[in-house]
Amino acid sequence: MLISFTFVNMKILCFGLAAEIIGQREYIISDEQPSTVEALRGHLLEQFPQFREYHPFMLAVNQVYALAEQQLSSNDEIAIIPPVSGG
Amino acid sequence: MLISFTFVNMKILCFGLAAEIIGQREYIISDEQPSTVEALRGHLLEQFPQFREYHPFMLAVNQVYALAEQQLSSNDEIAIIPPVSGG
Amino acid sequence: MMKSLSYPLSVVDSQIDIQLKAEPLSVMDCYNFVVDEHCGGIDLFVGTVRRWNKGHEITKLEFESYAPMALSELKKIANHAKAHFEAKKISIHHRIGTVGITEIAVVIAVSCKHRSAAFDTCAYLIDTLKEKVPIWKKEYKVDGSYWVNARP
Amino acid sequence: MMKSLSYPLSVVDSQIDIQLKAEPLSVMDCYNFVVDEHCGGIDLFVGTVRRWNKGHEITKLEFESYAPMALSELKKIANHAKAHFEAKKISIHHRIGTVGITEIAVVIAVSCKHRSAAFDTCAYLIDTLKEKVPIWKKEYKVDGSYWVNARP
Repeated sequence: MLISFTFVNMKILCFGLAAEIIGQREYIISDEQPSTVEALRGHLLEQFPQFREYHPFMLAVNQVYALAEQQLSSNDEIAIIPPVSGG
Repeated sequence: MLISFTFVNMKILCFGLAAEIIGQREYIISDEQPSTVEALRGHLLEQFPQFREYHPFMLAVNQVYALAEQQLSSNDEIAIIPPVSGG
Repeated sequence: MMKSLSYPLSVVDSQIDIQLKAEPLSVMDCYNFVVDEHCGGIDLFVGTVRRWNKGHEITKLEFESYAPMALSELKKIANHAKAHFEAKKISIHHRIGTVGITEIAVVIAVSCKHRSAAFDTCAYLIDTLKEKVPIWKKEYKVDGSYWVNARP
Repeated sequence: MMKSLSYPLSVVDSQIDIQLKAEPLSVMDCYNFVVDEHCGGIDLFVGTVRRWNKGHEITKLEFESYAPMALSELKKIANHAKAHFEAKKISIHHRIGTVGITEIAVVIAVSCKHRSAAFDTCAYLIDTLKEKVPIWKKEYKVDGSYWVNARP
């Protein structure tokens, strides 16, 4: 018996300073995907200590600012929203 | 001996409601010319009681808002400035 | 009042542009005057003619001005605003004569280094214009009668 | 970011007109959208690119946006403003991509029955845009280096 197994990466869109810090416009997490917004923030702070300067930076899930306890799935459109500077 | 005597009328420019009330754009005072702004205001209130509704309406002398005690001469450019409504 | 047309109808220097105009006003003329590479914030106020005022339907307005005094009062107000609010450039154009519905009665443009000063200056200018500058309007109703607006 | 260009760049209905544009902005496009025969007061804010910022000479800005979220945040803000300040029509155009000195980064136009609501609405919209809408700028200095503006 063949078990088909599709692993879906979690993709994080990076803008502004987040793209500068991470060095790319899409950051991929394959293993140990964070299950909440707060966990993702912790992951980013650990991997990229420069985010500390902008902590607590915002995250958006499906194009809406996300709350810390919000659940994440790899189907969500997830984005890092560093301090904005439009206008 | 001939005495030459030139009598100079006092002209008052009328705008907005003042032109409506007085019925002309220039109001002339030949006799008993008021000597101060306050006296002119009194004269106008007496001749045209409708001004009471807008009292104390402003007067301008030489294109500047005038104070009550200011002296008038027939050389001055005198204007009635009823409540303004530009903009 | 044809007579006032014999007076000059504008006062313009490099930082202040004040005009009374018998022709339709241009928002962009005011914008282009104030835009400045030292300024990040421009606020414009545009006063347009509403069809309704206090329950009456209006067909047009007519503005008359005591032109030389209106220009000199506007100049004073603009100078005060420049000093008090740190505005860089100011343009004020006011229409005179007949103005139709949705047409522009007045445009005020202000450029400042930062935006909050631009808002404050522009609000000060229109508030003070409406209080002090010798310009008067007649409002024409649909039946052809008119009413001389006087706000004490 | 070419990718965001595959998203729609505008949200427009009869009373709200929100656009992200890669081409120069037009003040008059925003003005013409909001002018209304029920409104006597129109306020416009225009944000332009200053040559100097905090002592540095700037040669150009570059704006990037998270376009679909920027549009949806702007829509929310405009809807709130319409309800809260009794604004009639609102137009917000924001430039994306490269913008030169004195060019326009953003235009906000608001029409209201009376002028004070127009000022209040316009100030609210630009303040909230600068605080919440996912748009970011890079400032290029004369030596070609750039600085990602982040105002926490």
